[in-house]
Amino acid sequence: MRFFRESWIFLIVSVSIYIILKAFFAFNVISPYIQQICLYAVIVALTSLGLNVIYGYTGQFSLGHAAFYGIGAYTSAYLTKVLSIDGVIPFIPVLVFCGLVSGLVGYLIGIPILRLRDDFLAIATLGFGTLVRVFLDNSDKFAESLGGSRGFVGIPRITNLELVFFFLIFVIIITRNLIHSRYGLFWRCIKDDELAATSVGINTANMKLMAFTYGCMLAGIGGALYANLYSFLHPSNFDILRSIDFLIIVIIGGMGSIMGTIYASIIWVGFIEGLRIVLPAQVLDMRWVVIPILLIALMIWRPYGLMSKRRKV
Amino acid sequence: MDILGYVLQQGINGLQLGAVYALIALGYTMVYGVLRLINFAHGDIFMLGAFVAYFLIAKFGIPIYLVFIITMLACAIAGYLIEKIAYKPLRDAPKISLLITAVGVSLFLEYFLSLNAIFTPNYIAFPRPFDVKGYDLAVFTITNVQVLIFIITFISLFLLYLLIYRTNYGRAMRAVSHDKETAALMGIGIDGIISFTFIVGASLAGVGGILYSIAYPQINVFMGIMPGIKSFIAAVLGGIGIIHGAVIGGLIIGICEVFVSAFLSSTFRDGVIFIILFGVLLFKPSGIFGKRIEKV
Amino acid sequence: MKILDVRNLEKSFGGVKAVDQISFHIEEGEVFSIIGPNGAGKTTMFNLITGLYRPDDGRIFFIDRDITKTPTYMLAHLGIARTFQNMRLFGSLTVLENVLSSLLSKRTYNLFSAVMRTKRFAVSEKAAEEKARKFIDFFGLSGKEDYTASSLSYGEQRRLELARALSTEPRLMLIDEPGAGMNPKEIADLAETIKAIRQRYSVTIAIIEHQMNLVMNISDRIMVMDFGEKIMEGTPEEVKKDKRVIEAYLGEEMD
Amino acid sequence: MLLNVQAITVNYGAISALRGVTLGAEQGELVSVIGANGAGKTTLLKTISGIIRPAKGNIEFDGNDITRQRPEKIVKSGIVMVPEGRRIFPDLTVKENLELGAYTLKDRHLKKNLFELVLTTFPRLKERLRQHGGTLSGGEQQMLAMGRALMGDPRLLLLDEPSMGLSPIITREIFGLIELIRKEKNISIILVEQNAHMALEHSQRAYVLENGEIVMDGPSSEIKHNPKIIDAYLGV
Repeated sequence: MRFFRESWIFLIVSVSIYIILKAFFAFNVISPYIQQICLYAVIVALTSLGLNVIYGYTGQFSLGHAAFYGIGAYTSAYLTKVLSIDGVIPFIPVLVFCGLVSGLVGYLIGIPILRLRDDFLAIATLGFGTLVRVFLDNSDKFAESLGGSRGFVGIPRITNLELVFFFLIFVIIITRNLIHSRYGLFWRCIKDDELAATSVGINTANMKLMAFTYGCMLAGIGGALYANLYSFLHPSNFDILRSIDFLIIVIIGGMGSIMGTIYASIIWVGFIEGLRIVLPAQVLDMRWVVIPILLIALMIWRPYGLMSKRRKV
Repeated sequence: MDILGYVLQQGINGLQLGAVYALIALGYTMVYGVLRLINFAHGDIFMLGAFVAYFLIAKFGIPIYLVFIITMLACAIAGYLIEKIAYKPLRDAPKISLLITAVGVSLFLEYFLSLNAIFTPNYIAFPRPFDVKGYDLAVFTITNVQVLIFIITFISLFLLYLLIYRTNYGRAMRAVSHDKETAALMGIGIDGIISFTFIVGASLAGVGGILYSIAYPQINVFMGIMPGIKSFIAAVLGGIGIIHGAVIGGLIIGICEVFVSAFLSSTFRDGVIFIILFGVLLFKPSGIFGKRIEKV
Repeated sequence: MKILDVRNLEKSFGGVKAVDQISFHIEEGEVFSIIGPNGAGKTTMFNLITGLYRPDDGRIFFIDRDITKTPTYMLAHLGIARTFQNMRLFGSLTVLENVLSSLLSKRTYNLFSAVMRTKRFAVSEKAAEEKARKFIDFFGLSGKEDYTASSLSYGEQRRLELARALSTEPRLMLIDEPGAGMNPKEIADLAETIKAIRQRYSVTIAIIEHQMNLVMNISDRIMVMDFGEKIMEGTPEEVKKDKRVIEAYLGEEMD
Repeated sequence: MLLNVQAITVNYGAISALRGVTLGAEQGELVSVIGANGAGKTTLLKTISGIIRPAKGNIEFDGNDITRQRPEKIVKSGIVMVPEGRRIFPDLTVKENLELGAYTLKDRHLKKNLFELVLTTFPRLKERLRQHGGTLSGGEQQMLAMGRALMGDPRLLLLDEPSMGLSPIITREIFGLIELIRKEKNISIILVEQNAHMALEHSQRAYVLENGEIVMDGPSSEIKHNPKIIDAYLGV
């Protein structure tokens, strides 16, 4: 099938990385804690890739990505707990379902708000994020097991290396194929000049919605994998700060670069979690003091993203 | 209890909250006017005002009118520095870069001040400079705190009105927010006016911070986030860039919030505010007082 | 045959009538120019025809089809293309991608084909690219396919915009001030290019232009606008002689 | 020379909008710059008034180098520009628009005198002082823009397309007023126009700008009889 044939180099590299990681995991070269961080990094990469499609490629600034991540996480947590799923194979349809749920919510919310631009879209997505947060905080009023502001406990641990790896590779290929097709071209046109895009015959409303829905789907899958990795969820995991996490990754990785996003996710998670291991708790509080400074410096130094090419004038 | 009295009572409480939102919203709307930027750090200036006032009252026992003056000054300096350090270098950068920078400034202020060596992330009790007294006006009661808030807000608005509509600086601000290039051709120093706008907006947020803390005497480094966002929504509701729009928007948001808490549940109040936001953005994006602007 | 028929079109902005009860039509195959002072409502007229503005009143027909409420992107598929006064290229995209954007916006292959890389995908992409190169070549931009649009010179950007518009294979092409910022020599080349477009692609052309020598050289008919109103319509000869036009637009003859 | 522009070059990215443009204006002289749309006329005026910085060359005004000064400094030194399309502030009243013009002046007495002068020069504005700028007609807006510029007590006025979008009658009126301002106040004026007829009629000297370069200059009376100019700009 052409789908795989065109990506064989990528597949070989991925499989090699998988074998190395698997060996590390199997022979306990790295501690279970670090193993978990590795899986987490892959999940973050998958989710950030979604935001990169929305923002990096299509130019739709979203400050609510964590909300879709959260919707996926809570959906998966609820389903796996209620259906008492504990195997990888029955978990896969749940993952897909969670992606579809987040995508559907993204689609419905996207119809009205994607008409907005730049900072107004930012505030609208931020508002949606807050709404989801309010909902999660009160979720125990709808279903006791969702836990509300106490958090969701006792989620089966299912997420493993094979699962996250398989999904990431699958998603990278799909995303790459989309980006290098007419749809990706339209997204980039919209980012450059929406008015010109409609004038050459691109249905911009549909295309923006498509990018947004797809990005939210990835967030949903990422959230589901996350829920069944840590077995505990709390509404505060899905607030504005988490949205900013994803945003920083997309910016560092260079807007509109798939591999950049993957590298940036790994570096970012490694950086944050690495600091947690290296630094004492008191100094650790400094993280969120230093990160904004770096972010501001980055914006002033290179307003188009770190790994993006310098714009030729 | 008599329903009408209860509704009126909640209305007064809503106005109290709304007055504070109005003070913050003015800063958003003025900065948006001159820079087309949602200054995410503005809510944190409000928080800073509360903390400066806390130190002045709790540690130094300074009289209340001096507290207002010093706090406004401190917030003005903070606003000025934020603009000069973080926003000015990005004057020609893409809009979103500026927005991300604003988010960065906001996070920095919150987490820097939450360090244990500075303010700590915990809630601190705010020492009220006077005891709360209620005056029974037959149908409802009004407290001296509310009276103070109404008076201070009214004076601030009046002074701001004079500044904007009766002085050279105010005229220049309006000119800059309408058309920077032509304003420059009139000999108006654009950078100076932008700094001035930040200074005025930050001072008002500082006043808002003190009043809010007197009314709800618990302060915390993250206290600026939600009032900040809600005040921005107030500014959008009234029509961003429009001074009286921010005031009316602030009052409406304040009343809505209090009514939702009183008649529904306090956990839903944030949700309702955002539903208002969606409503405005979808049906009248230019706000109550805004004019319709066409694309192209 | 009337390719475009505009009837009693009206549009105001904040109480000012930008287009005031204007009616005109364009015949298939002709070059139709709109002239008039800045602010006369010429670009507003183009924006109304291409659906970027909704008229307050009046109707627009394109080959017997009412397009008054048709969305902009649909008009491109129906056969109306345009360029912009201040050029709106996709600056960070390459020359080739700029032209491909309009070619691929037609129904070519679906989402499934894109994701699965089916044969249909490969065939359509290849066909579109070949076609795009022909347009790029026609406008003398071959060799620059992989340059970003923003790195081109002013004149090249103007030509790329024409290439992008023409590649939608329109029946009617609206060109907004193509001669802006060009010297007399470039204007002369532009006139040749427009004539060539018309001949080779048998497309009807509507132009907004200030450069009188260009307008008089290429137009079959001219409409003169001022303050949102139509002053007159006629052949270049008629327009040159019309008293109202001389007064309102061309200015009095010097003595 | 009151104003002396020496070989300025202005680039927008890779494109040069002006290439080595040299021009000057004497005290009390009306100089016109004619050229096609996009030839760089507006860029030239914006460069003189400090909105755009030239890549090369320098600009002297009254013996002082003003090349890299900020626009507000340049206004203070006495160069005021009336931008293309008037650009009055529509939500401000006519009076406020005029007061903004005197933003750099501190002397109350002078401001008052200027205000009187503007109202006598443009009596139509007097009737409309309390109206919002946006409610004026095109010609009145042009008068307001010129009055606003005069409020800055200029020694050199830069006019960008004052006839744009105006009917011939109003255009004639505006040009009459331009002449009046020049004569009565001995102000130098640089006039940029697409309407070459009017510009050449009223100016003493003229420059022809093509594609960012001055291709011809001299007394207006000569330029308007130059066959090339008749062909390119006056023809029809």
